[in-house]
Formats: sequence, C-alpha cells, structure tokens
Amino acid sequence: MSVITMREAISQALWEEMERDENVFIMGEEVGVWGGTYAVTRGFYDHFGEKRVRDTPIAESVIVGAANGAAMVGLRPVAELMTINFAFTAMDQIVNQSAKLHTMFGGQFTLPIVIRAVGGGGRQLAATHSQTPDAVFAHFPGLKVVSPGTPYDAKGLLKSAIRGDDPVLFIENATLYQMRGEVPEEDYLEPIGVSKVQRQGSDVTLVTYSKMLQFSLDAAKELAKDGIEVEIVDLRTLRPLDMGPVIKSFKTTNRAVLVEEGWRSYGVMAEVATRLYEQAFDYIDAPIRRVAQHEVPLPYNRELEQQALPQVEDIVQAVKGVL
Amino acid sequence: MSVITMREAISQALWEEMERDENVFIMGEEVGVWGGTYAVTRGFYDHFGEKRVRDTPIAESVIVGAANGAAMVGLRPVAELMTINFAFTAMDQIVNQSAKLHTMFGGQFTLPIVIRAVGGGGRQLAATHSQTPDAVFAHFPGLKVVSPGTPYDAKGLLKSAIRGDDPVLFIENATLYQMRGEVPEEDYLEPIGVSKVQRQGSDVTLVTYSKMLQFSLDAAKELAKDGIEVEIVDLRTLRPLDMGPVIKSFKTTNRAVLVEEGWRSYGVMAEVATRLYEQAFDYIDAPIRRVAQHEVPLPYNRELEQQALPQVEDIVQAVKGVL
Amino acid sequence: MNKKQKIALFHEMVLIRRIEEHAMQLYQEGKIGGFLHLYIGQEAVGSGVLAARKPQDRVLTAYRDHGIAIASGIEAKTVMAELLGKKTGTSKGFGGSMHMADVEKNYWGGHAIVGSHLPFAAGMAMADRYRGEDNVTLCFFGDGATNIGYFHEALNLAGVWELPVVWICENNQYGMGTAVARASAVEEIHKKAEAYNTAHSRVDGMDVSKVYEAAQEAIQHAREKGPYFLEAVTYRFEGHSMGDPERYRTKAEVGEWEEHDPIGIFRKQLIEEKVADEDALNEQEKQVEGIVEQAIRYAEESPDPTWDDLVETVYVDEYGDVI
Amino acid sequence: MNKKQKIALFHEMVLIRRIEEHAMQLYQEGKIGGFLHLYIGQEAVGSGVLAARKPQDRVLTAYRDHGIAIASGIEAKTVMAELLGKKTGTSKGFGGSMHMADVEKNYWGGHAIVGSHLPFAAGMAMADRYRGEDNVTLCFFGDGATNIGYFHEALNLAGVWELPVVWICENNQYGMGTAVARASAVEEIHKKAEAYNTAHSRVDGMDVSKVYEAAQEAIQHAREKGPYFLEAVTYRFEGHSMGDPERYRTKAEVGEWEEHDPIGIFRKQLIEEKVADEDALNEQEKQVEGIVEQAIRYAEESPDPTWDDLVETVYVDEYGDVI
Ligand SMILES: Cc1ncc(C[n+]2csc(CCOP(=O)(O)OP(=O)(O)O)c2C)c(N)n1
Ligand SMILES: Cc1ncc(C[n+]2csc(CCOP(=O)(O)OP(=O)(O)O)c2C)c(N)n1
Ligand SMILES: [Mg+2]
Ligand SMILES: [Mg+2]
Repeated sequence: MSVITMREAISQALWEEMERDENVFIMGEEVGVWGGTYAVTRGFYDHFGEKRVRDTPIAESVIVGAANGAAMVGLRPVAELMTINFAFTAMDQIVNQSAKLHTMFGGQFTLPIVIRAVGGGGRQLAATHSQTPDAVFAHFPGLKVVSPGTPYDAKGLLKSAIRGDDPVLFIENATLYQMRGEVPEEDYLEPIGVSKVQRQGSDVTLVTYSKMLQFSLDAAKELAKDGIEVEIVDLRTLRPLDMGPVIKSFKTTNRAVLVEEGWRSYGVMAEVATRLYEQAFDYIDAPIRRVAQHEVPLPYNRELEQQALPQVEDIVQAVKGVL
Repeated sequence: MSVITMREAISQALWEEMERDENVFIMGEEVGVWGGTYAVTRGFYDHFGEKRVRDTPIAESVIVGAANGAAMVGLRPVAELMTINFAFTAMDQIVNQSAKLHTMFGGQFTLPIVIRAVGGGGRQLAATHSQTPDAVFAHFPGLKVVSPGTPYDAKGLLKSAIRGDDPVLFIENATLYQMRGEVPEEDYLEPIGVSKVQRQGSDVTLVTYSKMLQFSLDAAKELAKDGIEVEIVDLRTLRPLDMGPVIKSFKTTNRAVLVEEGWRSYGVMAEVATRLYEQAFDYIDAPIRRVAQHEVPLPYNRELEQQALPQVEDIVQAVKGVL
Repeated sequence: MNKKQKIALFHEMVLIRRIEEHAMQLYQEGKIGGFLHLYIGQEAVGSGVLAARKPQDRVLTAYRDHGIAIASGIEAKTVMAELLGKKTGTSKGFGGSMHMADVEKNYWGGHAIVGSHLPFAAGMAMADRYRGEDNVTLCFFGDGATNIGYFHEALNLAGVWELPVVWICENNQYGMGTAVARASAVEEIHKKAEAYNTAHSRVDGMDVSKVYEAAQEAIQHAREKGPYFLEAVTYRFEGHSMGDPERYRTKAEVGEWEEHDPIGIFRKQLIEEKVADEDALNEQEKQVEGIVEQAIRYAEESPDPTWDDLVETVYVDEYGDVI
Repeated sequence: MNKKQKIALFHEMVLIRRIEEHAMQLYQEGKIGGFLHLYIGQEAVGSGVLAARKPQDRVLTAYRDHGIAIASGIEAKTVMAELLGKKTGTSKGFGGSMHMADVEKNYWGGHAIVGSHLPFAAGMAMADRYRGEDNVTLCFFGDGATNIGYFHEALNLAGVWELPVVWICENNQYGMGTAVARASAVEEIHKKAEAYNTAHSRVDGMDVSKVYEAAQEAIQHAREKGPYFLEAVTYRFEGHSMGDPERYRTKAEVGEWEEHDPIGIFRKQLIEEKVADEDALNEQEKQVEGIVEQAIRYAEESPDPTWDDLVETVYVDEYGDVI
C-alpha cells in the first residue's frame, strides 16, 4: 500500500490501462498539451503521444460521439468532459446513443466507452458550473454511472470501467483531487455495481457516495464523541444500484440518513429511500432523512453557496434527528 | 362546457393566447406550413402568418436558445420540440440556461418561455424515440415542469404557462391527443404547482400524472367492481411538486400506489414516495408500491414494448397488493 | 462496371423499390409499426455510392435506411424481418425500420436522431487511422441534417484530423416539410464543406452512373487525402414518412421529378448501351418480385424476440442481479 | 470620433486594464473566488466595437466579460462589487466574474457555457425585428467557440432569417491551451461566415481605431442588410484564467504580442495625432487609479446578498410554498 491522492489514483488507472491495452486512448479538451484542466493527464501527451492523447475542439457532442463511433468498432475510448456541466451539450450522445445503441441494434456491437466528467460545487463557479446532476444520468438503462469517494475505489473502479464492455459515465469531484488514501502497489480491480461499507457502526445507517462520503466520515467522527456510531455505506455506483449492503446494514440499525451533494428533489437518495422502504419496510423505526443541496441554482457568493450545499453539521443533525 | 380532444384543447390554448397577446409566438420544426407534426398548430400559419408561427431548421439548441434570447428581451415564445427525445440535443439550453439565467443575473430579467415537448412510448418508435424522461427535467430548480392528463388541465395549464414569467417545460403525450374531455367555453386558467384529486375513493391513494392518469382511471373502474375505491391524485406539475392533496388523501387511506410511464429507478415516483414517507410516516399501513417502466431501452417489437410499459392490469395488481 | 455488375445494380435498385412498395402495404395492414421512411426516388444515391465502396469501407446513414441496408448487402428477408419486428431481423426486432445495421456487412445503421451518426462516422474513421487501416467511412445524411450542431462538430473534427470520411448529403429538397432555402442559409449545400477545409462536389442523384463515378473519386480522395463532401441532388417521391399531409409541395412538382425516376433513367441507359434488352430487364424485375415475396414469407414465419432476449441485451458485463 | 471621445476611449481602456490588474491582486488575496478570465491585451476589441454602437444596440459576450461590461457603460464599482460577490454587483453577487449583465446598459452578459449565448443573440435580434425596432445585437465570442454546435445553429438561423446581428470573433489564437489550427479546420475564422451566407471581414484587434471603423461598417451592415461576421485578431497577455500553467505557448511569443499592447498603440496614435500630450494621458491614468481604488472600497464596504435574496430570485410567479 502507498498513500496517494485521488488525482494520482485516477491518473495511475489511466496510465496503467493505456500501457496494458493499446486500444485505450484519451480524447477531450486540454487533455494533452495542457495536461488536463485538473492535471490528471499531466505527462500523458509526452509519453503516449498525440495519437493516444487527443486534444479536441470545444465540441462535447463530437467528443462523446466520435468516442462512441470508435468504441463501436473496437477501440476503448476514455472521453473526458472537462466538467459534468458540459455533459448537457453532449446529452443526446450520452443518454440516447452510448446508453442505447448496444440494445437497439440487437447487441451486434458493444460500446466500451468511459466518459469522465468532473462534478460538484463549492468553488464559487456559479449556477452553470457547479452542478451535481448525477441522478439525471443514473435514470437511463444501458448506461452505468460510477462515482467513487476514495483514491482506492477511484483507481479500481476506473480500471474496471475501462476494461468492461459497457458504456460508463465516471463522475469525479473537483474538490476531492487532493484527498489522500491508501492504494495497493499492484494491479487491482473494484467491481462496478457493488456498494461498500466504508465505516462500521450499529446506531444509524448512513448512505452516501463521492465527496459526501468524506463529509459523512467527518460527521461520524463528531458523532462518535457523543457515543453515536454510524455505519456508512458508499454506493460507488449509481446504476446499477446495489442496495444489498444498505439493506443489510439497515436491518441492524433500523435508522437511516441519506446524504448527497446534489439537489434533494428527484435526486439520487429519493431512489435509495424508496427502495429502502420497499425492501426493508418492517425494519423501520424512524423516518429516513435526506441531507442534500437546497433547491436553488448555486450562487457565486461564497457564504450563500456554502449555505446551499450540504455541510458536515447538517449530517450530524440529521443523524441525531433519526435517533 | 364542450367536449373536445387533448389536441384541440392545446391548440385552443395556443390560439387564444396568441390572439390575446401579440408578444406570444411559436417557433419550432414543422409548426407552420406542415401544421405541426401532431397537427396541434394546424391552421396557425395561415391565420397568424410566418412572423408568429416560425418554422425553424432542425436545430433544437437554437430553437430553445433563440427563444430564451427572445424571452430575455420581453417576448413570450412557445418553443416546440417535436418530441422530448430531441430535448437532449437542447439540454444545455433547457437546464443550464432557461432554468438558471433569471437567478444567475440577480433577477434583472425574466425568461417567460414555454417549451412544448411530446413524450411517451407505446408507438413502436424504438429506444431513442419513446422516452418519458420527465424526472430528469424536474430535477432542476428554476425550471417548472408541467404534464397534464386531461384536456381541461392541458388548456388551463398551458395558458398559465404562457402568461407566467417563469420558464416552463410543458410535456404532452402523443397517445393522448385523441382523448376527449369537457372544457369550458370561456377563458380559464389552471394554476401551475397544484396537484388535483381526479377521482375520489377511500381505500387506496393512487398518485400519477399524464397518460398514466387515464390508465389509473381505467384500473379504478376495474377495482370498483371488486368494491375497491381508489382515490387518484394527479400531480399535473412535477416541479414545483405539490404534495398537499397526496398527503391529505394518504392520511385517510394509509395506502398508496404510485404510477408513472417512465423508468422506475430515479423516476418521478421515487421523489413522491420519499416525500410521503417523510411527511406522513405515521400513517403508513403498508409498503408503498411503484408501477413504472421496466429498465430497458424500449424495443420496436410491439409485444415487447408493451411488456416493458406499465399496463392497467399492473396497476390493478399493485393496488390489490397494498390492501 | 462490367455488364454483369450493371445488371446487378439495376436488380438492386428494383429490389429496394419493391421492398418498400410492399412495406407500404404491410404498414397499411398494421404489420409494420412505428415510423416508416421510404427511400423511393433516392435509390440511385445509395446504390451508386455503395457500388463504389470496398467491403472494408464502413457505411452509416439516418432513419431512411432500407435502401442503403440492401445496397450494403443485407438480404431482403433480414430487412423485412426487422420491419416486422422479428428476432431474425437485422436488429433482433429491437430497432425497427429506423435502426437497421449489420456489422458483418460493415453497415453501422440506421440512426434516428438527426445528425447523431455524423460523430460516429468521424470516430470510426479516426479508429481506422488509429489502427493504420486504410478503410473509408461513408456517412449519408439529409439536407436538413446539415443545419444541426452535430454536422458542424463532426465535419470540423474530420477536417482538423484529416479523417477518411466521405460525407454524402442526400439533398432531396426538404427536411420533412421545410424546403432547403427555408432552413439553410446556403442552398448549394456542398459549399458548406469549405468551412471545414473539405473538398466537395455536387452530383445528379437521379443518375446512378454519375453517382457511381462521383463516389469513386470521393472515396479515393478520402482514402488518400482526407474528408470529402458529396452532395447528391435527389427527391423522395413519397411523403416524409407514412401519413404526411404533404402541404409543403405540389402534385405537379412531384410529377416533374417522377419523370426522372432513377430506375427508369438507368433502364434507358442499359438499353441504349446495349447492356441488356427490355426482356432481360423485365426478367430481373420478375426475379425481384419472387425474392420480395419470399422475404415477406420468411419474415412473417420468423419468431418474435423474447423478453429474455431483450433483458440480456441491455448490458454486456456481469454485475450481479442489481438494477 | 472627436478628441473628447478619443480621450474617453483611452480612459476606458486604461480603466479596464487597471480593474483587472487589481482583480488579479484581489484573487491572490482570496477576495475573489471561482474562475477569473482576464481581458488584458484584448481591450481594443471590446472598446472599439462598443464605441461604434448606439445605446439601443444589444451586447452579449462569454465569460471573459469585465472589459465589455465596462465598455458597455457599467460602473467600475458595480463590476468590482460583483467580483467580490456583493449585493451591489451587476448580478447581486449571484453571477460572479463570468456572469455580469446590466439590462439598463443593454448588456446581456457574461455567459460561461461556451457558445451558449450565440442563440440568445439570434433570438434577441429576432425579437427586435419582430417588434419592428432597428436595434442591432453585438455578440462577442472566442475562436474556440466557433467549433461548437451552437455557433453553427445560431449563425445559420441568423443567415436564414437575415437577423441584425454582428458576430464578433475575438481570435486570441487559443481556446484555453489549444491553438486555432489544432481545433479549427479553417484558420481564417471569418471565412466560416460564408457557410451562413453572411458578410465577413478581419481586423487588427490590437488597434482600437481600426476596430472602431470596422465595427461601424459591420453594425451599419447588420442594421440595414442582415448578419455580419467580424473577426478581430488579438491576444490575451495573461493565462486563460488564474493558474494557467501556459505550457502551450512560449514567453517569447507572449513578449512579441506585448509589443503590440493596444493601450500603447492607442497612446502613440493620440500623441501623433496631437489629440493629447503625454501629460494629459498620464493625467487620465491617474484619474483611473482613483476610480479603481474607490470602486474597490465601495465593493468591500457593500453588503453580501442574503439567503432570502437568493431564494426569492429562483422563480418569479407565486405558486404557494411548495418546492
Ligand atoms: C434531433 C432531431 N430533431 C428532429 C427530429 C425529427 N425529424 C426526423 S426526420 C426529420 C427531417 C430530416 O430531414 P433531412 O435531414 O433532409 O432528411 P430526409 O428526411 O429528407 O431524408 C426530422 C425533423 C429528429 N429525428 N431528430
Ligand atoms: C460547453 C463548454 N465546454 C467547455 C468549457 C470550458 N472552457 C471554458 S473557456 C474555454 C475556452 C474557450 O476558448 P475561446 O472560445 O477561444 O475563448 P477565450 O477563452 O480564448 O476568450 C473552455 C474550453 C465551457 N465553459 N463550456
Ligand atoms: Mg431532406
Ligand atoms: Mg480564444
């Protein structure tokens, strides 16, 4: 094990998979000469060359669309959308094409594409540049949606996404790149579609993913001081959604708090809450609580933006609220 | 009262609002010379002329985008997206622009735009042309999402959408255009953001909207034969979402079935179910059930498509399941 | 082309025509559902271009795809089976009329979102260059498709990366009911290629011999130098799809174009060039009748796809039984 | 322009420069957050074009918007207040650096999704024609923005409808780190206008006098004949935004361009033309210093927007207290 940042973990996954399989290549805005807007592909252009690290025009629809085409004929593109906010300019390619072509043509070809996109708020980028619209993409069958919360999971899941034959939207969080965590020296894979217990506890089941996993771990520390032990289940994959570990934990705690960074209404946790009630109805002792973003376009003003985003303290209060 | 079709109701709303306010105009593909792909604007081109009934190139991003621009400077555009499946090629304009500009610029201008789009499956149009992705749009604060299930509501809600100053996505259903219903002769408005009881009953609360309202009414007839009386609450608006009538009904029935045409996971009813549990936890006697679309890209084959879509019989069974 | 090839080409064009005439019939009978876009009148474009390609060259088009499917070498019975939604169809009955493909024939569909396949073509051509193969990608689309963002992004990328693509615009004068001049700022569509530093020319799309020659040059150019834009001026004799009120054009206009029926023109050429006499060509037409009748029988006797067929085709990789 | 106007123009360009130099400083101090895109080096474009507009003419640009905000007549203190996220800013502190607008000044933003505002411009011009007003809409964007679908759809619509828009491409040689030749198939960007039947020309964007003249002609053309495309060749002296590693260009290249500093060039002209002497211009610079210092003080002393300010600005119409 070595301790590296999320940025390094993702960068390593890309580098190792490109070394491993020459069909893997990267295309997107500023992935090459610039080295990636978030420095994730720094050094790739010099090492792999412009053939496999392709700077593109600012044209998200053809970035994802050309990657879809290349994937249809057997390459393994990693298409980078600088941020998930720009995914909306490529929406048709992601939800109508990547997600559907395999099925719609009777399965005669596959779409082994990975679409990387950076999401999340909290950096004063204002309404159009600060979104966490993960639930929107998770709604479409045919697409897989992955969003890791630790360097270990990021590396292992990205490798699985690249080696797999299904289209995967891989959502990163800009404020997590500096986060550090243990990662094995040797090659490893983490399975897509498997939720994971990231902290054990017996009082409350806390379900979350991505950046909110870190907030939840912090909240858990706080709560532990008051003797409250929360069990944290990290979804890691939003579609397919693995409720197994969530239900298992909930059957022991009978209480749940669901935490996401995106807007509350029609968000990820609405689905998780509904499935909990559907699948563990008899184990519920208290109403499940959601912690999420207030329903406003995020403002530039720092204080207001922070006020609109879920905070560690909100999680702490929600947990106390279900006890 | 006169009995007219959904198509006529929508057509009348557009016609009357255009007669009423010359700032109202229509733009979209085939709205003019053709008379609307679904014949909703038949006769408009001849009566109002090409200035107010504008045929556009096949370019959804500029259809919505130019309408946004026109709305910013005071016109009241009704932008038609032939089907909601094509809304994905205009996604950025809808969820990043229409929904956010008013707030992001401090409220100094408004966006009185109505985006009409036809959704729904069941016509063998295959995966890319058969979607009901309403929940996706309802996730974005700043946008209002309306989807009526009767001619009366369609006319009254569309008029409110056109006269209102907020951006509204108005979702119609292609298989409902022939549906008939009573509509007042005189001018009237139905409020956006208000759910409505469409059938009274004391045994089960059935929450739905749009085409599934009709399926639910049929199911209710079936069930009535067995002496089961369902109360049907029609959401009509998905954002803002009015839970009032749902909660009120649920507190008397203590049982609920939620029905939507779109995919189950991360769908509209996940939010409704979650809010029901949050707001009426103590009134629940049985797990709430969802009836929705199976999680597959819809196939062309008629039987398989029908199998994937929610049917009246599924609703009947779900209701019996919660009793 | 030698005599044999020319007669085969005539045979193919007649086959395309007859298949669609029968398809119209089957649509009226309700055996074909969804949208049905006929190629009648445009056969010379698909047949002429495909006659000039090598089997290694890839082909894509829009939803008006039966003719190009046949010209790509797909059997009539397989096309018919897809139209009837059968498991033996090109796409297992999941795609229908608008979504036919056969990877074995290097025919990649059949795409119903206007412009969405142009990025695929760029990506496939990029993949071929990536692998050092000298394949060319032939991408067909309509006049209306040249006004959507996809067109711009795909042609620009092909231009910047000098990709081996032949862009074939089938200018049939209308995008649904909108005449070229009402939707495109430039009427000589091939001139749009200049904005992408792409060589271009225009050809009479009703004369298969001229199309064949132009295509040969275009394909050679693409293989050796980079992208080429070929505009084929043509006309569809039938409505845009079934049930087109055709208010946008006069019977007289259609009549004038019908006098330039591509099959009639080619027939005359073959006789003038003494490639074949009336009897020989009539014999070909008789053969075609037989093939089409067999194809229909085959399709009607073929099994429907099953629910399991569909569900198994949503994802490729295992991920447990979670949704 | 008379002497007074020329000196005012010089004053304005210096003001833009100083505001941004201070903004850089304030960003380092953490008083400005988010992204900060500086206009330094490009002042002659915004100032030259705006000097040629009538107040009735509308203005839009991208996120590199401080200079054009000032040139539109917005006060330095209001720009500064927005940069600091204050309620007294152009957008109440909700928009930040990338989203400044002032409807009173006919300045419509300030848009951060590349290309998204081009459709707005078409829509505004359409609205003006609709109302029979002879306003012109001036739409600024970068070289990189000409490769996204929005550009194509908006310019085509303006061409088909002959809208009074002046498209102003600020070709500063790079889209982030991607040189024009690596992203655009055509390097002489103004020639792209031919695909939209739009008149076009290119001007030295470092010489405000030349820009002013070119803009006068372009605006008159737009007002009388229809769309016009003006490419201004310019350069940004600073990074794309704060924290740009600038691996894509050499210090030498930047140095060469800095020798053509638009303010230096104009200063020289004014002295040669005897419009003003060194002392008079230095006096102007001193005045500007004072204005900027006052602006900063005003901004720092201004109140933050409140949570209620934000929530009240999400929707305009009443709809009860539902979310
Ligand atoms: C993005 C998108 N918008 C609208 C449609 C609806 N539509 C289907 S075909 C068509 C016309 C296309 O015209 P053209 O490109 O000229 O092809 P043609 O039908 O003439 O062969 C339209 C508007 C669509 N399928 N996709
Ligand atoms: C749709 C979209 N894609 C990507 C980005 C990220 N981005 C912001 S500015 C920029 C470069 C734009 O270059 P150009 O149009 O030349 O303008 P300049 O910055 O040079 O003024 C990019 C890629 C964005 N904001 N929107
Ligand atoms: Mg056409
Ligand atoms: Mg630039």
